[in-house]
Amino acid sequence: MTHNVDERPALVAKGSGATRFIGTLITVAIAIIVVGGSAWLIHLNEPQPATKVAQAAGTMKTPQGDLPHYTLDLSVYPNANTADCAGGPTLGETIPGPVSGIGQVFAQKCPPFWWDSTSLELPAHSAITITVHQYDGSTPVNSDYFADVHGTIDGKASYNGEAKTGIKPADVAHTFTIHQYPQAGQPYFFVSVPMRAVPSNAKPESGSNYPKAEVIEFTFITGDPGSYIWNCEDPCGNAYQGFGGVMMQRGWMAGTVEVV
Amino acid sequence: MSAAVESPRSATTGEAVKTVARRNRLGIWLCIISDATGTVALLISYTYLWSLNVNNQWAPPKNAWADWWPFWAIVAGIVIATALIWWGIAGIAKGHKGRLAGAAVLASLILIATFVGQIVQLSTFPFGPADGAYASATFWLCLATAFHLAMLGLLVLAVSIRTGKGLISPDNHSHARFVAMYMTWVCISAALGALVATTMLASPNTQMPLFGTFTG
Amino acid sequence: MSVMTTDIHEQTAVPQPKQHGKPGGFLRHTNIFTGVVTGLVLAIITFAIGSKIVPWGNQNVDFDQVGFQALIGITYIAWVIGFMAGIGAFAGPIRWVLGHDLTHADAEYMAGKGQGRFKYWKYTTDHKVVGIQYLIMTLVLFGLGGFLAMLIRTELGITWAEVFTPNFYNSIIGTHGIVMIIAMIIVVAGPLGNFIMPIMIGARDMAFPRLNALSFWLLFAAVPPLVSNLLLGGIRDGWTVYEPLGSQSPVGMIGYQICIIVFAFSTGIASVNLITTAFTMRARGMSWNRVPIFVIGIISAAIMGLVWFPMFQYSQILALSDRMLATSFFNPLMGGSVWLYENLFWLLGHPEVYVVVIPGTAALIELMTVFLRKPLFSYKMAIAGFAGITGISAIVWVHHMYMTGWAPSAGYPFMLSTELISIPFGFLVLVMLGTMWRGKPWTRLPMMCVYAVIWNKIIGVITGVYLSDVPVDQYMHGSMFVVAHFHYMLMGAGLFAAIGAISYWFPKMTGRMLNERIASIGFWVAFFAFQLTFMSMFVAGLQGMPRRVLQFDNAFNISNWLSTIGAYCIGIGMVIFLFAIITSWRNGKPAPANPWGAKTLEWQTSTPVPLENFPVLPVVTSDPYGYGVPDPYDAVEKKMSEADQPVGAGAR
Amino acid sequence: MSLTNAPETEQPEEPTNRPAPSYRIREWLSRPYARHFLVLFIIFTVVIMPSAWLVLHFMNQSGAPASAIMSEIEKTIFVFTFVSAPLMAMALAILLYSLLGRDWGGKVHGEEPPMQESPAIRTNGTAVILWITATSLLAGFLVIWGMMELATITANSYGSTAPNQQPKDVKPIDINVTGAQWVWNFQYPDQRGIQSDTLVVPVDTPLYFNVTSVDVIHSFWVVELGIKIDANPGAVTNTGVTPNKLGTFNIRCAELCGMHHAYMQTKIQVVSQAEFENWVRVMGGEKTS
Repeated sequence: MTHNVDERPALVAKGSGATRFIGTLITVAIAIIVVGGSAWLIHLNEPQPATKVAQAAGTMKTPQGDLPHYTLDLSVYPNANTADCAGGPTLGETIPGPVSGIGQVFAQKCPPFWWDSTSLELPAHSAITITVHQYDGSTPVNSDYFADVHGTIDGKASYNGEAKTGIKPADVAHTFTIHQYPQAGQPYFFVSVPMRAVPSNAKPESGSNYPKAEVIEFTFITGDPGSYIWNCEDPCGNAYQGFGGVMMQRGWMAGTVEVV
Repeated sequence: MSAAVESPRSATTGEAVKTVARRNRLGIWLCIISDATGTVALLISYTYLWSLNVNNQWAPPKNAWADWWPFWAIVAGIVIATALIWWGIAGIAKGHKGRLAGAAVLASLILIATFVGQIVQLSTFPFGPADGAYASATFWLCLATAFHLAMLGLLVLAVSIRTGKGLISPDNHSHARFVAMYMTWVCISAALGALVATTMLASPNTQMPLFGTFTG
Repeated sequence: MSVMTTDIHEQTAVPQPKQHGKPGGFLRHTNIFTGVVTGLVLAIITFAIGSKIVPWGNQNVDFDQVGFQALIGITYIAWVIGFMAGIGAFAGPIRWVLGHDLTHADAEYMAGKGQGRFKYWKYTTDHKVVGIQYLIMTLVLFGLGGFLAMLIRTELGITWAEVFTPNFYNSIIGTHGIVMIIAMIIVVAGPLGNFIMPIMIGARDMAFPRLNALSFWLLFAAVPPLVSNLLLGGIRDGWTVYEPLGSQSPVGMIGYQICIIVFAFSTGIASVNLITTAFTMRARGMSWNRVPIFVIGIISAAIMGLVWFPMFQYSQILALSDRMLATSFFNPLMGGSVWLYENLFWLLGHPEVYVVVIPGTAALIELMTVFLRKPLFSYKMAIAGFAGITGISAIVWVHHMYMTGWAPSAGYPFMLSTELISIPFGFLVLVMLGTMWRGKPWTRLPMMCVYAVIWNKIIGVITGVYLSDVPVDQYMHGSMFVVAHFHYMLMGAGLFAAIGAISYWFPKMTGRMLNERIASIGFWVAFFAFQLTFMSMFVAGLQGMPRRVLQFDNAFNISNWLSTIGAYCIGIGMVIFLFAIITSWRNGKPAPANPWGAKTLEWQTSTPVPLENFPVLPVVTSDPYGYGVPDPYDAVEKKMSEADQPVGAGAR
Repeated sequence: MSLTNAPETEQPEEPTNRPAPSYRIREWLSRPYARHFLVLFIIFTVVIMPSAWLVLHFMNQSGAPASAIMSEIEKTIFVFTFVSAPLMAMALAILLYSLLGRDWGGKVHGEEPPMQESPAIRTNGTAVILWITATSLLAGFLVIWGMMELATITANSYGSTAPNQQPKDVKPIDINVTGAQWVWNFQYPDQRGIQSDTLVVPVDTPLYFNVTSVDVIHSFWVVELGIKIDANPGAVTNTGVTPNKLGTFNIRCAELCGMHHAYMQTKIQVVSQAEFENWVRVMGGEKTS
């Protein structure tokens, strides 16, 4: 019977209680270091766009009386093709791709759409005027609600100088929508302004990769300090309903708003 | 034990082949059960989407439904092959091996033809897989059948080879039986698929609200 | 109780088929390294060729385009096929088709004869080797899942800032969930079901040794795609990847789907193997009323897994085809339905919970008789309990969908079925309590696990009763309360039971005694920290905190801080336990054949277990629960029933 | 004389002429282990019962119930906790008794299996029957209670009936809720179809919600009102409630819906009828420019 051949070496006990105890402590220490270290590395590895602070511009007469006035300039660029990446405008190698941070294997060097920053800082209890230069074409919105202007002073925004309460859903390129942060204490805050698209047949201006920009300007009033987020509500990404990729990415079509 | 000595023994484990055969039959039954759940999952998907007609997108564009006869032609192919194998098994049980070998070769030819037919049907649908829920569900019913056919081709080929080598012999032909059992199940599965795909066409539900709205 | 007879089979008597080459044939040249190399090479070639022919456009512009999805998916499939080919999984079927049947020498080589430790790296069919491989795999998966859990609690504990971006946070909750689910499914049925169960029923090996190896190596091939999702954008949708949100995720999602599809094959094969073994390979004399209860538990878990896993598998196959072929099963714009996904998912999803809990419970019932020196209380009730759970588990899945608005009136019947399943579950509780009734425990670590698990299970079941009730679920659904509840069931009742079972059979599996001093420290730290963590998570849920959020109201801060502290302590405890396992495995005290004085068959053979388990096959003459002495009170009662009968009559 | 001898256990199983049940119960109660167990059982029950109030306390931290539905839910949770307390107490009593039962002198601690063996109780018909009846009765009670509650809530929330034929005579306000990633949007079809990002509703008026989504699955959850329903793309789901308390409450998304799921939050203001009409006028005025 060749069945019960024991193929293992003879077993002997090794190690004392003390060594085991020390070994336990060392193992725990190693585990803590591994977890904490990797958490910290991942945290560092997830770039956030540089914060953009609103500039003071005197005071402004508003329905709520005279308030300190601040301005903020933003730009939205259309699809960047490889040529742009090579030597185009200051498009962001620093900007995370649709797969950011630890998952950067397929991160894009060039953003399809681009705001010069998405981390905004606004002063509290003041009138904020945001001016957006919009170079991008249109994608119809999923919900017409976001083709209207909400939350600005008298509910209007100016498109190339003419004040409107909204634009045609088919003309929307992106929207700038600030909304709530899950903090019951802080004041509710909702601003949504659609960005009108440049005409689909627009030619690039000379010396630039982009056609003439649509200039959207709107003013709203901030309340008490608090943390908010904003994102684009226009399905300008990819995958199902256009909300994949860049739409799900801070630094691209979403960001944070700090009212300080 | 004495009884076990006369009956042939398995070369690998030395147990009586009867014991091994009983064991394997249970295994095959369990595999069939598991496979059946998969088929049921596909049928659920088909009938569920058919009954909901979400966003009025069940029907393919221009109501171009698939022809009914290719489904049943494929089912017929599998049924004939299965019948052949059973016939061969009945033969080998009586002792002549040639019948099973011949039947298996013939059946494998039929199965290959059926497989080709399945591929042709898949590639000649009047719609693409992206044209609505009916298209998707039908494509997957056919893909499942194609997968089954490929596997059956292999199994039947094995039966013919092993019979030729005398490994499937009158007193040890359980493997052929297992293959036949599985083929019988595949017949049922393919027939069920063909049944829904050819009878449940236009969706009964026309009241679904349009996507993102509150009215039909 | 069993006696050894001299029923041996004479291998040499059997006429052998022609021996093709050396014993083992092709498998002599394959091992895990050839498998990994072949898999990677094939995957890389596929990606290189595919990226030439598949039109997936300019990645910079359109990242999630269908063609690119298909390319990634095909690459993953190539990895799986290449790995299985490289490790020699296809050798068996091909030999069968060509009629080159295995000789006894082949079988013995494939069972790892004379290969020393190297057999653990090969396509080895011996059930003991597969059991050890499963054990290692389980430990690795628990390490990964626990690591992700620590990251999650870190994010939730640091309430004043975002440690991770929302996308990465969503990815780690999803990956943590599915990794832990897979680990919990295999933790008992894999190592112990493969290693212990065949010995327990007196068999020489599993029914289908090659399928046994196949099931493990399929699992091995399925894990890398899952883990790689973190590098490809992650699965940002929780472990129940509800469509269509799943279709918005980057290509990392494909890794998840491939993993589930392959893992479902692995589970189905393993279930077929376990059921067939338990039904057809029991030792002579082991009739159904003498089978150890652990075997019954494994059978019922295997049945549920076998019957229901294809539903989950197809939910992922169809979701994958939505990505790769742009079909529209789950895309409501094109006629798909989100409820279809939820139904297919939960048709497995709920039985899966019992697949996790049942084997551990059965193992505890098995071992508590040993440590209480007491027969199993009401064996028939235990069997009825397992059977009832196996049956009813098929018709309760909708209680995960009360709030989806799918057929609101379905709440009534499924509330009924969900409450009904608590009755067979109660049978098992009765068996455990009855066995414990008036028993004096031998307080070794496995027995302590029994107490811990019963405590956790009580809380899990009671909170489960809340959630099974539609009105209450209307408040609790999707809140942290649910998270705490299923952690009490899966971790508190499942994982701690697995710890008990593994530490009970550790001597038989490794040939060494577990260092119980260190292991107990780890165990108790983990247990009490577990209470802190999930009790405070219950509180957060009751306060109205939704699950899967990374920022939340200040009102929930305190409970989350406590929960995070507890989670860290769980981690520390588990690490200590792991350390005890590893050191004891390397150089623990050599174990005697039967350290616990147990009566089941696996303890009757020598340690370490020889190649074919038993030099001679045992014959069973009674069930393995013959512990204990006659109850003295029975004597008193009998005496009373004769002597004091008049008194009893006069009392009326 | 030979009262306590082993041979009695070998006597034929079926005991002739059993004594009266009452007597057997008294005899059982006279056994020490039975008494100890009962004491532990009662202690644990008394200790566990109050947890019912604890649960309610935590639930009310998010705000007291603001609708009949939420009150019903809290009542259900309270009752369930109360009912399950004895069960938990019994299990814990048995656990603790068996832990205390071991002799702490300690050969049971040792490496070797203990010599002393426990009573070989294979089964006990009385215990089994009692247990099955008890658990079945408990489960039956839970099912019946749950179904009655569900019926009440369905009636309160109009979930099953269309707005035009609803039980109460007050005309309910129809509200179309649309979930988009990651913002809620509310439309009042009866109030000239005005739209808003927050929900403003009058008190003591039945509300009827039609809920849908334009992209992925969301879940419409008003914590204090105790209503929750998924917003499914391609389908319309219904729920309803009658708020009976003024105040401002949270609307949260309870189904993971992508990156900003945690931030998909807005508020519902329950105001007086007059304020509501005023608000409608203001919103409508903006709309008609």
